Amino acid sequence: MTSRLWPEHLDPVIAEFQDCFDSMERYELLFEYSAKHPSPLPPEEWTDENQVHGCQSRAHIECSLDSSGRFLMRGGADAQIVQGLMSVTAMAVNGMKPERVSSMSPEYADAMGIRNSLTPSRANGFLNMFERVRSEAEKMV
Amino acid sequence: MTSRLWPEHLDPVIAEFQDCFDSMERYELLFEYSAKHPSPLPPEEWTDENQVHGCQSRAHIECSLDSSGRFLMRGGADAQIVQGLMSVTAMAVNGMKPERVSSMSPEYADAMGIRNSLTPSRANGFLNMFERVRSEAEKMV
Amino acid sequence: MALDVNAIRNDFPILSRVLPNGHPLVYFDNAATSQKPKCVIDAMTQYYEQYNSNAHRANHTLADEATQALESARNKISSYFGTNPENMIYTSGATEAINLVAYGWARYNLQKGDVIVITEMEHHADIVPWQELSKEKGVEVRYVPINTESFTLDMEAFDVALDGAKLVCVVHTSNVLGIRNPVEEIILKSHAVGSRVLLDCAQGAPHERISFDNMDADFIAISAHKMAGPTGIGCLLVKSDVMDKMGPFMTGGSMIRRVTTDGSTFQEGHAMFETGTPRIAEAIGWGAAVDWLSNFDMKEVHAHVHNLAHFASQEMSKINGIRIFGDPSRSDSSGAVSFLHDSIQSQDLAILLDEGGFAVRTGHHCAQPLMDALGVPSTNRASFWIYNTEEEVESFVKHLRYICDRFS
Amino acid sequence: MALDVNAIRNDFPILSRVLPNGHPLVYFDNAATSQKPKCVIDAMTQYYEQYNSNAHRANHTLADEATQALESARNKISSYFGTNPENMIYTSGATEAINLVAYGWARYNLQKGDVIVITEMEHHADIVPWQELSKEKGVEVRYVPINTESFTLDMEAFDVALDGAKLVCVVHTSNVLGIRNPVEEIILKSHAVGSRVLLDCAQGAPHERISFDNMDADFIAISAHKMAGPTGIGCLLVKSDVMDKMGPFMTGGSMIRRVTTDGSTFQEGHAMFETGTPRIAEAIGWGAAVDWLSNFDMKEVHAHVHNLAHFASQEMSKINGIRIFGDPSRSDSSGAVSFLHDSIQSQDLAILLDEGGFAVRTGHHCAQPLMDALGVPSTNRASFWIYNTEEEVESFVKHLRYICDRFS
Ligand SMILES: Cc1ncc(COP(=O)(O)O)c(C=O)c1O
Ligand SMILES: Cc1ncc(COP(=O)(O)O)c(C=O)c1O
Repeated sequence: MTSRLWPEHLDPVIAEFQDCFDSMERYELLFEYSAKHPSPLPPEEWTDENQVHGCQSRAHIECSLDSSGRFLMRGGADAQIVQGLMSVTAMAVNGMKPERVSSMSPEYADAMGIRNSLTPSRANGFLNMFERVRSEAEKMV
Repeated sequence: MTSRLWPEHLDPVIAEFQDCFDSMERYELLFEYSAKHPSPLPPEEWTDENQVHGCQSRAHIECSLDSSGRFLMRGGADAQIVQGLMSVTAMAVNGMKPERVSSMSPEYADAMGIRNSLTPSRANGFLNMFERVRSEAEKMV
Repeated sequence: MALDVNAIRNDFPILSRVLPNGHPLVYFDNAATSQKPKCVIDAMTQYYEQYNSNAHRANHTLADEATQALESARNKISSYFGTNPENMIYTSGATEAINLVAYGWARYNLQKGDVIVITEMEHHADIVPWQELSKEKGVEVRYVPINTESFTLDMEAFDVALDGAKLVCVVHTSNVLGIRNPVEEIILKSHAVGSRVLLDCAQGAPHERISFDNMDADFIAISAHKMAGPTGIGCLLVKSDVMDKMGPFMTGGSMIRRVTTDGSTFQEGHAMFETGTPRIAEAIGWGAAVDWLSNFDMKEVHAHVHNLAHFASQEMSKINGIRIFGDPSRSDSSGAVSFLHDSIQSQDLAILLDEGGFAVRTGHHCAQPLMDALGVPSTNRASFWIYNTEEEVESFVKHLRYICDRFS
Repeated sequence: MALDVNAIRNDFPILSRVLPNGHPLVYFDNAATSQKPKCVIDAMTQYYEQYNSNAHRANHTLADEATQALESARNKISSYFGTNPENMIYTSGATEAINLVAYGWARYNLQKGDVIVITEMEHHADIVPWQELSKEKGVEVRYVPINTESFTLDMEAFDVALDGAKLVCVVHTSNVLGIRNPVEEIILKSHAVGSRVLLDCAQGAPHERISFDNMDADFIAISAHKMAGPTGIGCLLVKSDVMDKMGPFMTGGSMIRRVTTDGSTFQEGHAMFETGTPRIAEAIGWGAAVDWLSNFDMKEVHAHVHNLAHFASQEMSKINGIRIFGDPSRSDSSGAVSFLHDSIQSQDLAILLDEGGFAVRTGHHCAQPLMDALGVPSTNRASFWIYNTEEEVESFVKHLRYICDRFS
């Protein structure tokens, strides 16, 4: 029994990225997604505690469970590319069971063609962000 | 009118060095000459003032005029190779008029085949020593 | 005679680099560090392959060759900077050079209540050491503000701040704004009130021939890596009478005269401040770099770089939303052009520029007080040097325009 | 499996050097600095030719590549020394590392009357910083003597000196005597009285695999250039709880969190102690050096070097007039063999050895208190490393015998 690497509802998002002609188009799409963040964390709520370290720009993440026990990741970044990545990540994980989030892998970014268009330390920044989400979920299990 | 590069009485000394088979033999000869220093400066008289800087080992030089107004260089070094060079230098300059010493050049060391068997900073050490003698002579003119 | 930039480019292996994204490298991050000509790289390789040895007390051939090369580098570099080897102390870079002034001079010569004047335009390397000294010694640190219209130092405020100053620390050329400060006037005025002057020439040295003895500054801090030299080396130039008043900073081998269990005596002059195994390869590399730079007239280099910066800023200003910090129209302005877009965040902009092969720096550039004065958290900065071309600038402006059109 | 010394020699371009006097180089000055394998030289060349850029805040490809290489070097080097990257602070070498302990730890943590224990065997780098601190802070410096028969530390005197100690500074392996100190015992005893321990491993690291976390020393100072790495870089290893008690030393860019005209806050951990543009090429070169060294079992390297030293000293002792300082028969003794001839002055002897192509060091080896204890002003020192051979030692002994016969 192999489980899916990302939730089904992410498929169209990934397809959209895969359809991009080049990295510029992908970045453009990330910019668009940054505006569609399903659960943004407004700058007023950015604190030292929720800051993700090792990103080039500021990035903050708050994770919680909603009333029905489902995962909710709120995120904010001052750079739109980072915010776009957060946005897609939130789309992926919001509403999942925390167990599921805690065992997720960041393959969707590969599938989107994003990770290998990032230079190594930007990719690291993304991984730090993803890892933060995963480990927060783990704590909730 | 060209003047000689070194006093006539140095010729046999130089010839002796030129006759050496190799640098080891030249060093051996320097060791011998170190023991023949015509006007050694004993360690008791080594002071900060008469120290020659820029030599690898300690070297001290005192210059004066003898009763008949002739140049006298006394020298001491803890290394015999340096002492040997001093010895030959003293043989060259002792008894000269200070004017003559002040305009002398260190060619005799080239002629002896010594300078190019010295590595650059040893050659510099020798030049520092020679320059000290020359400038002391200049002050006496 | 104009510079033959194409010939110059051939001296730099890295300039033919193609990035993983397929774009040829366009390197506009020269204020962070310059690229190195092949002769500099080769000089270091040759050292390591042919005569690597610890220097000083050279009783064997290799040690002697290494010592000669080290001292010959010192001679070349100090003479390039218009002074004697005795006035030059090797450091690991401009940062250590400034720390050396703080620890080796200020700590011994300043007292509680003494005034150090610095500017809002300084690099952190010329701010934090003084703040720390202030905590330790109770000296007062005064900041000369900049005029945020002209981006120049407020010289009236400088005149006021000078009252009672014992040390004035000013950046020769701002790494953010490209602005060259009126260092000649600053030196004259500071000396008139009996203050010593430290110039941070980390950016000045790659753009202007520093002539230490003529300039009459008391201290000058320089990094090799911004002027075609290797990483890990720089120097502090110090006037002789000022050096005589300095005390030891880092201690250990080489800087001593005699060590006993009862205490130690030290070397005099620059030797007192250089301890441990010297940065031999680095010194040799830097020596090769000044040899290389000596091929050019720095006035022409400055003119070339200034023209690129001026042209770039003019073209960039025409792009909607782009704002320039600094005044590249000033003929003494250097190659740094700081800018921001009013809606594309600086990190995003940098990534999108990199996507086209353009290397620019983004951030606070180690000048947060300046950022605070400008009212921004960071800028993008394109900075040009001797090997950059008008074509590169043109393609940069084109790509920037494209990004701004598409992403805002 | 024994070392394949011939294969190893092929990695070192310099070992095929023929000196101007026509003799092939025989390099026995390894305690001063080691030679560098081609892979180390190449790693630095590649950096300069392919991705030279200032590191950190990496918003373009080159900067990102340089940052990755720098951090990967930190990972490699710290893991080679058996610890985490967080416990390693880059310095310019062992000397700066020890000064960092003096300025960054002792200055903040020791008071008047506190005791620092060092030994008569220390290198000046591990003496003068403590003498200076003593002048500044009134701490007491105690010197543990050596037994001039066995050339080992007088451990009874050490036990006595330990009373009230707050810091014990000991050289792991003497650069003059080759003696390895009982550092395990020293660490245990020092910790038992609540003292911190600094080990000077400048000579230890090229001869023994340093395992920082296991050894349990509080500080370890290391230079890259003595272990196949480049000049200009080294490190201080520091235990985490000790690092937490350190305060800033040199200040400027990178080590800060926020700088304002009202004051500054600093990074935590090793980042607080690394300021200015990093030694990027040097770190990359050192990383390549530990990669190269990882090919070998350091126990075998030690055995090889020890055997050469032991063999050399045995043969040399047979020559009339030669006296050895140290005890190369001890199995933990390193590759340094200090000696003197009773009538040929040490400088003269060095020059005559150089005449045969043999590079040995001559002088006080930055250990004047040790020279005083030995009652000599200087020694000649042959020091061996991984690429030296028995044949080289044989021809050395032969030439030495010839000199002694002819010149005494
Ligand atoms: C035992 C010892 N400690 C410290 C040092 C100083 O090392 P460096 O000169 O690389 O700073 C050396 C090397 O000269 C040494 O042999
Ligand atoms: C103006 C200025 N001062 C000081 C520095 C510090 O130089 P380094 O990092 O080479 O020590 C820099 C470079 O970053 C600079 O631009």
